[in-house]
Amino acid sequence: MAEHAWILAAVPGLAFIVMAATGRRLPRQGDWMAVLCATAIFALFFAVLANFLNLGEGAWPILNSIEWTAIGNFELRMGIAVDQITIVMLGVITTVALMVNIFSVGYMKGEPRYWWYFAVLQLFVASMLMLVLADNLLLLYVAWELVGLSSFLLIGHYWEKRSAVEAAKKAFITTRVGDVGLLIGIILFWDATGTFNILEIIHHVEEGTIGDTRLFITMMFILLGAMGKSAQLPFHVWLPDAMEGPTPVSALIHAATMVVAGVYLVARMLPVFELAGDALTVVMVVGLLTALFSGVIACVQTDIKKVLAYSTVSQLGFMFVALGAGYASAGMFHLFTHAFFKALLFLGAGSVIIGTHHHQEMAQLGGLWRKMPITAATFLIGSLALAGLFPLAGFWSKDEILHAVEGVGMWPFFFLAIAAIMTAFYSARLFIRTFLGKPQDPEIASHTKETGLTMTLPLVFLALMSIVAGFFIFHDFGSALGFPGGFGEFVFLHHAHVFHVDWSLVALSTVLFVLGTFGGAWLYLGGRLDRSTVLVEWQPKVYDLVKNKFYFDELYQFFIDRVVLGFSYLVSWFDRFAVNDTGVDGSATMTNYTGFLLKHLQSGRVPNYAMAIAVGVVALTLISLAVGS
Amino acid sequence: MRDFTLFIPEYIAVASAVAILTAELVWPKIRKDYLAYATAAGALGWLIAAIPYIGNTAGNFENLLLTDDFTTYFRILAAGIVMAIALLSAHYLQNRTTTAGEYYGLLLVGGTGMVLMAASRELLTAYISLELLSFSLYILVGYLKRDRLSNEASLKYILLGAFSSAMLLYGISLIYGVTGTTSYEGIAEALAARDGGTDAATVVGIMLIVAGVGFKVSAAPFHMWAPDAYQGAPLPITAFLSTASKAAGFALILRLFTGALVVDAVEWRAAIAVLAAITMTAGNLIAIQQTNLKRLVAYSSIGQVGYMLVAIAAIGYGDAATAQSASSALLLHIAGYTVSTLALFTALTAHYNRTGDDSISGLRGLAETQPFLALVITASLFSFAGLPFFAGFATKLLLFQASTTDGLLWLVGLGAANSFVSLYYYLMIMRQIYLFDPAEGQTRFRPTPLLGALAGLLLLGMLFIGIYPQPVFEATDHAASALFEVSASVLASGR
Amino acid sequence: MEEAQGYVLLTGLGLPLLAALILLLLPSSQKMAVRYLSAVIGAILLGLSIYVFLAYQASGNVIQMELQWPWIEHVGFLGENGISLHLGVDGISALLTLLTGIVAFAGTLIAWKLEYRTKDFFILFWVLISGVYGTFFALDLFFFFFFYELAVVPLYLLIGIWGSTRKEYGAMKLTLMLVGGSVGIWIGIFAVVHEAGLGTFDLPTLWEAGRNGALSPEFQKIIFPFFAIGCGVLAGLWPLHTWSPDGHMSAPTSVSMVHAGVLMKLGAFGIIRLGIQILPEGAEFWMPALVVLGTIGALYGAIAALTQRDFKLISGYSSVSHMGYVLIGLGTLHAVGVTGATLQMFSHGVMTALVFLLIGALYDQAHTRDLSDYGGIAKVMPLWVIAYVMAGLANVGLPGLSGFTAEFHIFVGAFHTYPVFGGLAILAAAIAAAYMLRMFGVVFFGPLNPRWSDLKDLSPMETISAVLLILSMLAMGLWWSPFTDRLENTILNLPGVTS
Amino acid sequence: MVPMENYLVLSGILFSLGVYGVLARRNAVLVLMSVELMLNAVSLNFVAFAAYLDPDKATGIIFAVFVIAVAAAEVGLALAIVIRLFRNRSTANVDEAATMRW
Repeated sequence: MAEHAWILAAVPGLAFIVMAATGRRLPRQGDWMAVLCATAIFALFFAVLANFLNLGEGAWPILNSIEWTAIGNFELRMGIAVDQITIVMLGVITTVALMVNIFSVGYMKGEPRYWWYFAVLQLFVASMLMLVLADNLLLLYVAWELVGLSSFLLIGHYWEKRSAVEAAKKAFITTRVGDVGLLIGIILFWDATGTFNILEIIHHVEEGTIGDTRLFITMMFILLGAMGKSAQLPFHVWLPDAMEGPTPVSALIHAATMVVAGVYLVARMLPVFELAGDALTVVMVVGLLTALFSGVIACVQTDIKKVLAYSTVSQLGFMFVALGAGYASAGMFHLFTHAFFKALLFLGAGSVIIGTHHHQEMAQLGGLWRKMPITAATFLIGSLALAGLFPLAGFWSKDEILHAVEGVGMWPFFFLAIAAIMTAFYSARLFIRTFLGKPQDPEIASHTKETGLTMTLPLVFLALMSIVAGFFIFHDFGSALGFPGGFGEFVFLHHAHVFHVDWSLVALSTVLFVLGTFGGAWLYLGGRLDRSTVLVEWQPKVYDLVKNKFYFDELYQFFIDRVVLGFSYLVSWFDRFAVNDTGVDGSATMTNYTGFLLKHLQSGRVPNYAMAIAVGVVALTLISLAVGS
Repeated sequence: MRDFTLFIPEYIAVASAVAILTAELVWPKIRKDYLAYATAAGALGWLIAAIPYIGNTAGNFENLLLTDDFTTYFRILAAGIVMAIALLSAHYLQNRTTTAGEYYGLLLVGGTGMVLMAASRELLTAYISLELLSFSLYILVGYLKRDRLSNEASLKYILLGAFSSAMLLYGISLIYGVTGTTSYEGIAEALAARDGGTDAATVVGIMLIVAGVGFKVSAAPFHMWAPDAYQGAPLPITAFLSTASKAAGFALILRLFTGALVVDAVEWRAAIAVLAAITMTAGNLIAIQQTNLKRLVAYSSIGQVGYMLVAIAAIGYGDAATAQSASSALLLHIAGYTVSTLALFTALTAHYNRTGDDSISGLRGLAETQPFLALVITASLFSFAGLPFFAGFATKLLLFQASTTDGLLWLVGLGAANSFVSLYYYLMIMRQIYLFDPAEGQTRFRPTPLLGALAGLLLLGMLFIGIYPQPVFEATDHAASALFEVSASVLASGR
Repeated sequence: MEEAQGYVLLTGLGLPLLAALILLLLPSSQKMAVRYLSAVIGAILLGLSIYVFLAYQASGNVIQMELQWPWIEHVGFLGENGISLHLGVDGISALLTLLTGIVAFAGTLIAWKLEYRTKDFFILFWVLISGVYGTFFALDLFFFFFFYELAVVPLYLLIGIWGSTRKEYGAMKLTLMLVGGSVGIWIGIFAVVHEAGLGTFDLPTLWEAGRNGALSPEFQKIIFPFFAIGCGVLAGLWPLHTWSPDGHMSAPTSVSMVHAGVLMKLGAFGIIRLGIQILPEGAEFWMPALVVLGTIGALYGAIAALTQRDFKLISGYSSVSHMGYVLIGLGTLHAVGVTGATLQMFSHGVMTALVFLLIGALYDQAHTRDLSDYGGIAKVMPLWVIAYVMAGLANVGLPGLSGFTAEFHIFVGAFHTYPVFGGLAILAAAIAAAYMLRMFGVVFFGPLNPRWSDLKDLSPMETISAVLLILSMLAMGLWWSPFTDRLENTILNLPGVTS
Repeated sequence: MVPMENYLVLSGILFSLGVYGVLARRNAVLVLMSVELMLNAVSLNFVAFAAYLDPDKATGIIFAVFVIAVAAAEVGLALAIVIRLFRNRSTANVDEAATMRW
């Protein structure tokens, strides 16, 4: 089964085609088909998993490819490779996809283009699965672009809204800039090794086929792609705006799956990164900066989805840091746990939005736990997992990352610790301001009610996963499920890493959690904002800076408006006036004018004509004499 | 050898001319279009009589005239042109003159002059033949006596014609002085016998001759009479000027340059190349500025002369094989050009008969009032521009290709560039015809069946030469090889 | 078999001419008859093109379906087979034949609703199509040039009569620039035929002459620019591209489709046929320059498109940009790059034809092409928007659509030979995303401008054409080996092309 | 015996005078007369060459005779046209017969 894992991608792909073609005419606009499809791949995933585990370590990675084209010695094969990383990704994607599909049935009820939404969701799932299954960079790039397309379509689902259109555009173009890098990187690899196959490339690199500088440059380009997709600094701007899309989409695409494609890519190419000079350091620096910056921004956002979005960016930074430290397992593990609790949080936010009839500003919410107990409870679990409460999922994965960074140096560890505190802080702030205290807007509160089963069930399931997922790190838990052991023994770069609880680290983590959480609670508990207002008034400029996301958007906007578009105007002007009017029309005018001048030689008077003849004879004679002699 | 049977076709032509003159004398009230048909019939007889000469061994008349395939080629061309012009004139002349006998008679005589120019192997004969054609044209151009423009045209034409023929004669006299003979062979032998180097007298003589024949074919800067004469002349005579006169000029040039002057090519080839360059450039650039159709055609035909002169330059620059193939291609191009020009003028005459307007804007909306004429005009203009389907495409391409020799590529390139410039003003005419609606009060009309049929026939001719030039090319090949058979010995000794 | 297939090619260029002739004789009041006849001819040609493409054996000779009729020989300077009606296809022309069939058929259907001088339109249209087929099939320099000109000249009237915005200016400029380009080709032909001294226009013979040294390297270096620039004008070579925005702006829909879709490819095809194949050494010498110009064109077109306000100007500049890729691909002289260039010709052909089709469908109703006049069109014209988005995404190079396949190959080739220019070309692809999405955002989405609430979606004819074009884009985007297989042999056999 | 060069120089002078006349004169008749002067120069040339270089054959002489004959015809024709001009416009000034130009 594992060698036919492509079926996983084929099923939603087929579903997309069917739904796009017939969706509107299907009963219930085909939402059942989406859920069915998601369930099917969820089930199929277990088949693949079972088969994969059965085949045993010796058979990994499982390969299956077909000949695609050949032009001379340029040969192209398309195929899949299933290894441990793929399995983890498959698990995350199929699980979250199922939850989101179910949740969407409730969430999207009555929305415009209901069928289209589900169809594109399937397209996304198909391409995401293709992305992680691909055995070569070209196919990966194809899928990479397709997930971008689905993301674009889903962010812009409410295209009547100008802001949604702008957000979709921004997401597509920003990631596209990264994709350019990725494509360049891929082609550079081909140029150096003559193949797109990832395993072969790794092999070539290990053999030393590619020169150091060249390898470093190539990896920087690849990293560019990863950064774009995973919204790392300075490409992070698109992700918060992407919250214009329907919330389940945010959960699936912009929290659990697509945005981690960059992490996946780096993890996949980690052996190459390792050998590429200081590439890993760059990865780590990027991750650290992202984790810090967006962590800070998340602390002052007031839109619950925006908080989650910046939190996602920050957590992706964590993953990059782990990978930058060379720990594939730590990064992947955080990816794994994060997928569940962040999807949970987003879906929880979605539930809030539906429950309050489309309100998502924290300033208007508060005290929802009474009205929406299930949502509140699950959201709490998610928040705590995110904040890193022992022994929830987030705790273990963050622990792993801290552990990984420990070996690298003091400063990274220190900054990461700060980022972790901020994580706890904004998690607390988010939960407290939304669910605790008194309702800020009685009008909204009076209409609020708990959402239906299709929405709460996924929440419960994901909450469960947010608790349990962390235990995969333990050897016994893993082997009980048939894995070779814990996560570190399943996914690793060079050596299996058997997890042992490092109690001092646990203590430290807990301190960080407590610091952050209590900071949040002290500031916001009881629906009070006066303490935070004092903070704001104490340093208004800093607050403005952070509130405005360090002016990244403005900077980019300025760059685009003044530099890019300005240049475009310049080019257009040049094209019109220099090339066309002067160059093309000008030469025509010149010709015309020469004719105008020449025709006046033709005066109509016989003596002049005779003169022309005489002059002609003399001139020709002179020419002949000059040339002849 | 005096073999008087060599010129039976021309006897027919001249006899027809005399008969037509007599007929009008006898029956002054005769319908003028009957005279046209009679002319056409005479020309047809001329043409038919010429057919037996095809492929015959060359007949030599006292070393003065030669009836070989080259002559025969121009015979057929001349007869064809006269026939077409006569038919064109039938309706045109009816309302414009009271006597038409001289007109048609002179057409035939002028055509005969053209043939004799092609047949001449001696300078005096060539000169007399040239004047035979010229005199006919002087009269024909001014045939509309009361028309101020026509009169002005013929005045300019004859004054400048006389001036240029004086130049020509002076040149001939110098050549005679240098070589002591006026026969082409003699000149060639004498020039070949000189011990190298150029001498001023020969150069001046040749350049004066170039001026004389350059005037005939209207090569710039000897072209200035042409636009005025074209504009003032009766429309069919404009056609005659731009076909017969030019073809005859090139016939003479070919005979003279390949038969006599080729041995001395270094002395004139650069001048001819420059002449070609100036001619095509001036013709095409000034044509852009024209508003009168006849003037435009005049300048456009000057441009065409520039292209044809490229082949003459190639005769000077290339080896014997190049010279022969360039001549052959030139003859082909002349055929294509003649057919296209006649087609254009047939359509223009039909249009003019209806509207009396010879400005470019007079063609507005012709595509709606008379799509067929529009098509014929388009076809012939495209043919001039060298665009496919039509004669000009194949013939110009072959002409330039045959003329491409080392050292002359620049001229060929200039020719190509010029033919691009020419497209501009042809398109300006197309613009009037196709893009604009007809002027106020213009309605659909039909050309007379005669003109319609003639235009159709010439259109087919254009298509034939443009798509499948093989037969015509073979014919011109024979003509050209006849030209070179005669001068083969000269070439062998001279180079 | 071979002989019979040759007649298929002959039909390809003869049938449209025959159609033109028949139409010439039809009374112009019989509009329906004109339309039906044209649609039938279009369908037959589509079938014929598909046949040519499919019947081309990937593993066979490079040139297949040959037919050679002596035309003009043993006269003047012409020797044996001096000029012959020599037809045949290689992989490249087989692919472009398919493109022509598709676009011509789509164009025919789009012109269905034309009311003004229908007959005249189709006469010129078919003459043009015949010229296109002829150029692709011709293996004789004379006929190559014959058909090349035949394909260019009818544009003047097609644009001048049936065009819109500043049509006379656009038509005149376009025609003059293209014919001006062909002056270069003309000169090149003269020089090559003379220098080879074989007394023949037969292309395979001249190719051989180019390879075996009959044309000296110095000569090739001098003459190559004539071919490259001459054909380059038609291919939108920067800075001789300015006919493209204006010409496209003025041209009527189906002419824009055929013109941007097929005719521009004649230019690139000419660079292969004349430049690379006759003058391999010259090509090798000049290709870096071509790459530079191609890159400039690619970037320049994309950047200029960013701020255009007119649909057709965007497409015009985007065509310049995409044809820039073709030139880059050719300039690499690398098997993958040249393959990419050829794929790009096809891809850009169908994509841009679709774009112009859609612009036409909108313009016919709304009579404005200013982007800012629109907004939220997706509400009233969903099919239209979907089709446009597909075309736009192909334009952007999104995987799964033909644009990616082509551009990917070009990039691979470019990186192999000129990495910096490869990088810049990819950058241009990113800019393409920006201008495309900007247009999507402004025109298709956002709140619906009430002024457009009664716009109608695509008509059945337009839908058929659009679907045909979209299927072509998908076919190449999803499974490109049928295309590359047919190209492989031909391109590997091009002189000077490395793999 | 008078050297041939003398004849040639005289002929050259005559010819040049003729050319000058054509260029400078405005009256059509005078222009024609200037042309006659040129033709006379030609005749003189022919006769001189015939006498000095080609004494056995009479080509040059014959040529000269023909030139005279043709010149006569030419003048006859031209004068007829000038008369038409005078009838049409009441002038024989060639500068005034310049309706057609450019």
